[in-house]
Formats: sequence, structure tokens, C-alpha cells
Amino acid sequence: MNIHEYQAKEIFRAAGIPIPPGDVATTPAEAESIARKFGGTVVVKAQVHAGGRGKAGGVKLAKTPDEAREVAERILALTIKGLPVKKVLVTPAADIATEAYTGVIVDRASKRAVFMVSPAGGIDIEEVAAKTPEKILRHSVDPRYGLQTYEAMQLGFFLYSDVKQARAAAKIMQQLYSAFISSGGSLAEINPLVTTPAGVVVALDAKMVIDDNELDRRPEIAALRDESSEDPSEVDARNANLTFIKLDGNVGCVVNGAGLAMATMDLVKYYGGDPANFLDIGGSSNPEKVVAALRIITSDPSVKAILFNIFGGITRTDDVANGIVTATKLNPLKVPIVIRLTGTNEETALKILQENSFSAMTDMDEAVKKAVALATGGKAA
Amino acid sequence: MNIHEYQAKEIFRAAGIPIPPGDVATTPAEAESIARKFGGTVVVKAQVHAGGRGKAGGVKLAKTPDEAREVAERILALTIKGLPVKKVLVTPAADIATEAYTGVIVDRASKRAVFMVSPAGGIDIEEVAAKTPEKILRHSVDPRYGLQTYEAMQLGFFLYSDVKQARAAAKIMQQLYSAFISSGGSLAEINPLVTTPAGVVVALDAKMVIDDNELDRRPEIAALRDESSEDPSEVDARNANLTFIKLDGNVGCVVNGAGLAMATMDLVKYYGGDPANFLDIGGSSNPEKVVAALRIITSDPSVKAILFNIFGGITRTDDVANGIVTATKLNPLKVPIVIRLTGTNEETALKILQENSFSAMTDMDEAVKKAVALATGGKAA
Amino acid sequence: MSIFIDCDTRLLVQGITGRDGSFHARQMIEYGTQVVGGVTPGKGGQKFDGKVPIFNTVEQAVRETGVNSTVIYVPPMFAADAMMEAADAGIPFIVCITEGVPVLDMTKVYPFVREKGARLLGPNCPGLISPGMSKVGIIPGGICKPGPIGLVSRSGTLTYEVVFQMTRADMGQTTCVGIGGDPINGTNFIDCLAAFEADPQTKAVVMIGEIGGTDEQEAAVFVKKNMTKPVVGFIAGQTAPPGRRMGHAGAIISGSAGTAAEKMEAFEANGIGVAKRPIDVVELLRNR
Amino acid sequence: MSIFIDCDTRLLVQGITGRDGSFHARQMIEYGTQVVGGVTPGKGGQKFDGKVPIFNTVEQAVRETGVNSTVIYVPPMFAADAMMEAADAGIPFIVCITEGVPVLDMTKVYPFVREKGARLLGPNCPGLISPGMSKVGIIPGGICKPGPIGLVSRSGTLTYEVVFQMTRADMGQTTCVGIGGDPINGTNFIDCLAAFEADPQTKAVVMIGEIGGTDEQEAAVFVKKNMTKPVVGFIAGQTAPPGRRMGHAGAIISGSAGTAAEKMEAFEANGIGVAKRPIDVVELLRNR
Repeated sequence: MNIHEYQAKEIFRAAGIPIPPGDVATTPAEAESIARKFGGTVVVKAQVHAGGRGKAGGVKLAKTPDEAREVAERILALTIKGLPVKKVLVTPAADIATEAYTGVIVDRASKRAVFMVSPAGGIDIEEVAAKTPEKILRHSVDPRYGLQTYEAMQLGFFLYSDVKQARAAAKIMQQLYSAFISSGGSLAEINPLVTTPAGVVVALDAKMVIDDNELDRRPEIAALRDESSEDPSEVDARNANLTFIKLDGNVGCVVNGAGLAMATMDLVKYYGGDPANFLDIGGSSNPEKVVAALRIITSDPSVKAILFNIFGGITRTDDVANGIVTATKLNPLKVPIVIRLTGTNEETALKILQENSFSAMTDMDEAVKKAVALATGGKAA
Repeated sequence: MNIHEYQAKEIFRAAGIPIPPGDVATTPAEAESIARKFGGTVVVKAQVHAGGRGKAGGVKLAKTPDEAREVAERILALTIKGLPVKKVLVTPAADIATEAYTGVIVDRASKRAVFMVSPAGGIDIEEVAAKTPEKILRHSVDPRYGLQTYEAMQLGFFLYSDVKQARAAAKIMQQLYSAFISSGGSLAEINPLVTTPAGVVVALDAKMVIDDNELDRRPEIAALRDESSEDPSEVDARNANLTFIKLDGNVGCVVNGAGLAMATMDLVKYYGGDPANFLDIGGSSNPEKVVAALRIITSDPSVKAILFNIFGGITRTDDVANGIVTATKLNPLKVPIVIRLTGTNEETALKILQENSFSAMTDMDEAVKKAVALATGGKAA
Repeated sequence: MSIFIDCDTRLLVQGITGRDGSFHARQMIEYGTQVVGGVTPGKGGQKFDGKVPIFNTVEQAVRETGVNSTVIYVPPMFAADAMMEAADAGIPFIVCITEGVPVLDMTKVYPFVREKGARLLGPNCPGLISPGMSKVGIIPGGICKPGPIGLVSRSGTLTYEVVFQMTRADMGQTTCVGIGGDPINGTNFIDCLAAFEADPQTKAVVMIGEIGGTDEQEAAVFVKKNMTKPVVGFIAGQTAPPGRRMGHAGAIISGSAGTAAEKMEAFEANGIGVAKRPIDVVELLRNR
Repeated sequence: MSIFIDCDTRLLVQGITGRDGSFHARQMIEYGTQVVGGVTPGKGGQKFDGKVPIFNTVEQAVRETGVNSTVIYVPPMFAADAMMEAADAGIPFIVCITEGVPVLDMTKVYPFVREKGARLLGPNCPGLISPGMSKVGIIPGGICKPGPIGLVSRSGTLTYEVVFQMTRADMGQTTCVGIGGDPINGTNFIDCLAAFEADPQTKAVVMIGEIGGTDEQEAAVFVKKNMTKPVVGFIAGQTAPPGRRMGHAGAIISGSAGTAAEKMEAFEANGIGVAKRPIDVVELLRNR
């Protein structure tokens, strides 16, 4: 789960990390009054779950409250990478002497949380990694001991030669690690970590991604979810316990299991079609999930055919068949549907479908070919 | 450092452990009004750093507020193992179905925190260990992982066969462990951990000992120290950075280093005397420490002779000599003094002493023999 | 022969009275797996389906039944504790089916299990099956048959699909192992490949990977260096967009790393036959 | 010969610019110890007394100087971190002089140092000296002389007393080791006894214990079982009252355990000569 910059800043601040003040506005007038409260030049920053805000015009300086209002108005009208901007963060502009990067992620190779720090901050860290790898220090944290002071100091000295700044950075890294762990993060990032002309180390930005699997035991973090800033169809899917990702194609796919879902999409492409989505109905099926899946998929006007690919194991194929029947009675389909079912309770499922005038197949390749043909009007192979 | 029951209960409560309410009184009138507030029968418990409170008459039931006042008056007049009772805890009397013991200590053999739990609570755990060792389960906690739920459940099931009670106890043990770690404990104990007739698991008593070495980084714990309930001479010593323990003998000892201090006491005994104290002036000596040491020792009327035994290493013997001169100028000695000095700056030290009419020796055995002879009027060997 | 489980597997089921645990315990017993005990705190002393003794703790179960493997079907928030409990009790082979285990939990479980000397399979995996001998987990027994092919996969239903097509083509399996789709898991491709290489009955190996991480690439190098048996592979997620988690917590393309194309190239470069479609696995096996 | 340190010891001093660190660094250099580097964060690049290079981190010091031992003189709240830093940087022998290290810190340092394969001496110890070769810590060099006796002790100044009396009686030492008075420390009596047994130059060993714990009792059993060389011992604290901490965090009689009498009996029972007074050590050595 992505959270907004202002939310990540609250978490970091609570962990003790020095972060300049800032308030959130949802209207230009609010932005103006916040700017007036702070006085001086402010930065107005789009709060949106997308990278590259700056390049998209989502981060602007404003010298006066009036200018803050104007700038906020422009930013609140933006849509960045398909996501509308609903909130802006207004924060006093800081004088910056140096910009560094510091972040921690869960790394699958070392099976640990790994810090990455670089004195070359403010820009895309992957670019730094690619072009000047010597400017990045990676350090994996032993989860049994946590980030020790000496380790944090090694990272701090990589950023700053001044011992006071190195100590300040080390402390921030220990605080970042503890915020990361206690929030159930999969990423926590400060970019840039700056020094002011007076030499003080301050976090100017904050980013955090939470492991969805942590949310059940962290209601206070789960409450940070901002559904207004997500794709509505993905919100709908999540609330129905489906994993759904919208794509640009014309064949809507409903599959059980993530691997089979990806393989089905690949096969659609292989036979000349384009998958309209990734959709995994998960292991323990029930008819309601299928109903939700069909509702979400059919709301996409570019879907020209629907493909079910179900390999019953834990999933009962008769549940899926019942779901298809229920859903299509509620909302009759406007596009053709191809159903492939095999495995647990296959015979019952096929019977249910036949009784309701659906035909079904048991071979995956044949089903995919047919769905692609229907979606493309027979133009693909 | 010992803390009082009511202080340990506050720490445990903050960690989430279920503990009945209770308030502290320093006067009988306060105890009466607390008893009135709670209503019903209360327990009045002496808050004192000594075991065996119950046997010494320091824990009493009171059925009415009047009785609470009377009982508090008697308890506040007590001196238990040499320590005056200055405070009582007044708490509603609980109905008890079963009594268990649970505690955690730092164990030198396993080099870990070790839990000890027993369904035979309410009495001295060392007695249970000696007579019915099968009624105690010991479990050492891997400090790298902490007390896992499954470990706590094993302990919980050792106390209770009912799964709800086992789970409640397991949770209490995880909370106790976290209180223990975050307070810098060397012991944390709940005895008894009771079940009520309704089956609820509750901590009725609380004991905690803090590692003195933790206090520098835990000011909120250090603030719990109650000097009024300690031996005044030991408080004086601690404030002068001396390690001092009062004993019953007649030879006052001032030594540098704990091992040498113990060996000196042993040698006093060996030659027929009785050490009046353990006193270690520590590694980095300064004249002020010596002045404080002499003040503390001479305030004990049973001291008949004073013995200095200093082996200079980090300790500079001239510092010690200067301290002796300064202290005796301030408060002329009323008992004889024997000084043994050797090591760092020995020559300077001897010169300072001679100039001030002190004699000094370099052999430990000779010095101890002489001190014993002076203390006993020559009656010992 | 087989890898990890066989006729001597004596299995414990952690969470045996839960919805998934009880269903699959019955399925495993029906398949012929020796399920010798179950764990559900508070139900110690009872029997599951009147036959299998239930214990309050894994430690008791180990003491009283002599299990040598365990399978975990407990809710995600309790799975880490269950894995550690099993490892601490000395069980040498631990299979965790549970999906949704927090990754930070796994950063602690992983070193713990290693310190205790146990092998962990999963979490978020379908388990494994040695057809005709034993099944541990949730792979449907009916789609498998005994034979000479070893299979290892990061996926669940995609594995069933491939096994189903192999069985239809009369290609039986020594063992089918699902290692799971999480970023941190106990057993990886290389562990299974090495075991298949060492198993005399296994004549060829199928490897089913997906986008995310570099496990398949490392496994490919391992195959070239250490394996004498033919290996064929399939990678799911050729059409997956970067930066989006494709269901599995581990199936995510980070930046330009972990794509299907990269993995397929690694397969090709190291002598692993690459199936374009799941069904192609069968043809590739025939030609090796 | 000697144990743990000798002429090849290349020493790092952590906290070299502090009050204690700088004083004892000079003492060690004067004694002849090869002090090849120091660590004080923020003073990296400077030189101590114009000669010894100072580094910001232990890792840098190890990389640039090839130290093989380190001694720690940092305040108690930073000592655990310093020990772990040294172990993590790969230094195989770590001596921590600092007194007052929280015991819970040591419960973490102990497994960490072991995992890294390092030997830790201390904390709260005077260090060690191999007379004529090298000294690491704070034992006054002047009271020692080379010779055939090994000495291991939980105490500081009491050790000096015994060494002083041995030297006066012309009994020189291979190595004098102070293991420290804390309840959890890195090196115990048995570690040192085994090393002395293996050291061909050591002909007899002196062991100085004190009240608290059971280390001396276990060491006594070890002596009987594993040592061919004569051992004599002294225990401080015969007059100590139970339940009171006698200065050292570890010197406390808990219940009826850890008394001097118990330890002296264990010595007697296992063939270790028991000195009633410190001076008796000399006589006992003479008679062995």
C-alpha cells in the first residue's frame, strides 16, 4: 500500500526524524491560508501515488500566499500518471546546502532489510546506481540485532565527513529503520536528506510503501489508505478480495492463481490478443467473488471478450460456474464469454453451465485462442 | 536498584499487564481515604526494599476504612530488616482461585534472560525449586528474537490447562518480558499471578530490580529511586561514587577494587578481626572520594580502627594520600588508622603522608594484622 | 525415489482443526500420507476425525509422535510463530502453505529456521507431492502420476496446469515442489534442482518461474555448472507491466530487473529449454 | 610463549583520544605493545601523539592497518556497540576494559561476537599482559616479569597484588589475564585454563576467583579432567554477606549459591591448591 508524503512524514516525525512543518490542503484557499501561516516562500507539492511528480508539474514554489493559492489551483487540477491530484502539501521552502539520498527496502537477495544511501540525492536513485554505482553504499541489516549505532555511523560517514552531521544522519537512519519496522514497511525513503547552510541535517521528503500483509495487525496504518487517490476499479477489486490490475487490452481475464493468471495473459498475447487486465480470484473461491470480478471487468469499455481460466484445486469450479450464472442474470453480458474449467467438481460445474446455456471447455490453449478470436473479430491468429 | 511494588506495578500496567487498582499512602489518614474510595475489604502493604514483608507484619487485610487507618498506622511504624516503612500500598482485596509464580531474571549460566514459572505461586520460589523442582519450568529467551508467542504459550500451558487462561498468561509473559527489557531489569517478578473465581488471570504483586548500569540511559527509571527507604550511609556512598556495604564488624576498610576489597575483608577475618564494611573507591581515584569514604566510615560508632589498602594502578596513591590528609584536617580522627599503599606514585604518596605525621606500609598482610590489633586492643592473633 | 518426502514421511498438521487445515488433512490422509498428529492450542488430548491425536504445542507433538515433517495451515499473522515453533521443536522439514505472511516476519523466520538446521518450504506455496508415496500441502493428487520427471515451481495453479498436461502425455513425476511466490521463502530453485540432481529416479526436471527477483537466473547458472540432467523451463509474466505486484508478493518487476525476457534469456544461455506456452513443456521434455 | 597476545599482536585502541584511552595507549606503547591504530569518530585522519593513525570507524582501521586485536576504552553506554563493531569488522581478539556495561547489552553482544568468530575478553576487566612481549589493557607492567606461571583472575587490583607477590618471589609469568567481574563476559576461566594447558611455556597456573556464579566450580572440574599442569587458586569474598552485590556486578551470593566456601571446596575436591591468603599463592606454587 502506498501512503502519501504527508502521511509518511507524520510517521517519520513520530520516530524523531527532523522534518520541517507542513500542512495539507484540499482547496486553493486552504493552501493560501497555510502559506500565510508559515510566511515566506512555500513549496506546494501534489500528494499522489505516482513517481515523477516534479516533472509532471506537481511541485512548485510560491513566494506569496496569493501565489500559493494560484499554484495549488493548478496542481489540484492535474492528473499524474492517470491519478487525479486531490491534496497538496504546503511547506516552507528550505535553504539547501547539500542533498543526499537514504532509503531502506526489503531485499529478496539478502532476505533482509537493506539500506541504500548516497551523497548524490534529490534525483532518481536507480539512475545513480546505474551511472555512478560508487556513489551508493548498500548495507543489509541483521534482523536479529537491528541497525546498530556503528552501522548507522558507517552510513553517516559515507554521506558526511563532518562528525556532527554523520551522527545526525546515523540517528536519522536508526529512526528510519525503527519507523520502517514498526509500520510494516516494504520501503521507506528520504530523498532528499538535506543539510541547511547552517549545517543541520533535515529530511525534506518522505516516501513509504507498506506491505499489504501487515495491515491486518496495524489498523492505524491501514487507516492511512486513501481510496480517492487510487484507480476505482482496483479499489472495487480489493474490497471484493480480488487481485486486479488494469491493463490496456481487449480480452478480460478471470483466473485463479497468480502464476496461471500471468500465464493466461501471456497466452492471450501469444495468440495475437491483448489482455485487458490481471485478475486473480484467489484460492478459496465463492460465487460472490466471481460476481464482483465480472462487474469490474465489464465496466471496462475496451473489453471485447471475457475469458475464464479456472484450474480447480482449492477453488471449486462449481462455485465459479454458479458465480457466472448469478452475475450474468444480474447484468446480462454485452460481450462474448469463453469459459475454461477443469479440476475440483468439474462435472457439476459443466452441468450448471450447460443448464444455463453456457458452453465450457477444458483445454487452456483452445479457450485462449477462441477468446482472442472473439475479441479481435477473428483478425488475430 | 530496587524499586517499590507500586512502582513496578505502574511499569507492568503500562506494558498492558492486568493489575488491580491501588494507591499509595504515606499516612494512616490517606490509607483510610483510599480504602473508602475503593470500598469493601482492602489490603495494606508495606512498601519497603526487603523480602518477607508478610511474615514481618507488613501486609494486612482491612475490612473497613477505619480498620485500614489502624492497620496502616501499625505498618508505617514498622522497621523491616533495618529499613523503616515510609509508604503503604492500599489495594482492593481480590478473590483468589489459584496462585502461580512467574518471573524473569538475567541468568549468568545461559547468558540470557530466563523465565521461571510455577503453578505453585504465592510462596518463596527458591523453596519450590528446592523441594519440588518439577513444579518449575525454566525457559531461556534468545535475546536476538525475543520471547515468541509459542514459547510464551508453552509457559502458559505449564500454568493453566484452560486455553483462555494459558493465552492470557502467555500475553502477560510477553508483556513482562518487554517491560523487563525496556526498563533495563535484572529481575521482574509476579508472585502471585492469580486466577479469580471467574477465571480471569491477574497480577496481584509486582517486583522489579533494575540493573544499576542501565540508569544512565533511563532517567525515567532512575527517578524511581527512593532514597528515604535505603540505608543513609549507602546513599551517601553512592552519591560520592563509592561502592559501600555496611557490615557488623569493627575494622573500617577503604580499598581500591572490588576483588581486593573482598580479599582485604577476608584477611581481616583471617587475623581475628571483623570488617565493618565493604568499600571500593573504584579505579579513577580523586581526593574527594577519599574524603567521602572517611566521612562515611567514621560515622559508624562500632568502627575501632581504619584500614586503607591501596594497590595503585589507575588509582594514583598520591591522590589517596592527599585525600587522607584533607579529610583528617576537616574531621580529626578519633580512631587509629593503618595505611597500606603501593603502586603508582607510591613515593610521592609516602612523602605526603610522612609530612603529615602518618606512617604507611607497603605489605598487605602486615597492615591488616596491625589494624586488627588496634581494633581489638591487641586481643586478636 | 523422490525428494524431501516419501513413504517414511510422518507428518504433523499445524492448524489441523481450522477450515483449510482440516480439509487438507483429510485430503492428505486419503492420498496415503501418514498424518501422525495435529496441533491446535486448547484441543490437546482430542482426536481429529477420531484418529489423529491433537496437541496443544508442537513440542508435545514431537515428543509423543516422532513426526519428521510438518505442514502449516494457520492464519497469516500466526504463521511466523508456527514456523519458528516447528523449527525450535526440532522438526527437520517444514512446509508453510499460508499466504499473506508479512515479509518482515520472514526476515526473522529465515535465519531462525537455518540456525535450527531445518528446511522450510514456503510460505505461500502449494506444498509438494511425491506421486504414489506422500503428499504434503494442497496439490491435487489426482492430476499427478509416478514417473521420472522432477518439477519445481514458484506458482500454484500454473503448476497444476503443467503437471496435468504432463500426466495427460504420460509423463509421470518423482516429486512436484511448489516453492511459493513470496519474496523471501525457505527453499529456492537451486535447493530443489540440487536435490533432483541427486535423486537417481529423476531423469529430467521442469522449472516454472515467474517475474521478479533473480532466482531463476541464478538457478540457470547452477544448472549449467552442476546438473547432468536435462532441464526445461517456463516463465510466467511476459506481459506483466513493471512496478505492479502481480498477485504474488514476489511477482513484481523492479525497474528493469526481474523481467520474463531476462529470465528466458538466462535459461537459453545456460542450456535450459524454454517453453513459450505451458503446453510446450511436454514437447520439450520429449525431445530431451 | 604466552596466550592470546604476544610480540605479533597488532593492536587497535577504540576510544584512543578519551581520558582513559589516551593514558593507557601511551602506557601500552611504552611497554612495547604495537599500537597500530586508534578509533575516535570525527578524528579520522589525525594522528595520536603524532604517530598512531586515528580512524572514524573500526572497519576503516582494519582495512588500512591490518590489526589483529583491539582494546576498548569507551563509556559504558557505547561499549556494546564498540564490541560489536570490532567483531563485525573481523577482529579476532577483542578486549573490553569498560566497567558498567548493562548486562542486557551483554546478552546481545555475546551471541553476536560468537557468530563472528571472535574472542572477547571482558568487559569490566583489566585486560592482559604477556610480560616482556605485549600488554593490552591496564595491568601495570612494572609488577610483572617473564616466567613460567600463567594467571587468570576475575579481579583487577587483587590480581596486581598476587602478581606483585609472585614477582617479588621471583616467579615470573607467561600471561596474566583478567577475565572481569561481570556476570556475562566473553572469556571464562575454562577458556584461559585450556589455553595455558596448551602453551608449552606455562608450567603452572594461578586462578583467582570470587563469590557469585559457578564458573570456578566448573573450572575446577575442567582442571581435574583436562589439565596436566598444577593449578593453585584463591577465592575472594569469604566474609561477603548473601544478596549484596560486592562492587562487581557478578560478585553476589544468590540464595545459598556462589559462596566462597562452595568454590574452595570445589577447588580442594578437584586437586587445586587453595590459598587462604593472597600471599599463600606463592608458597603453594613453590610446593607444586
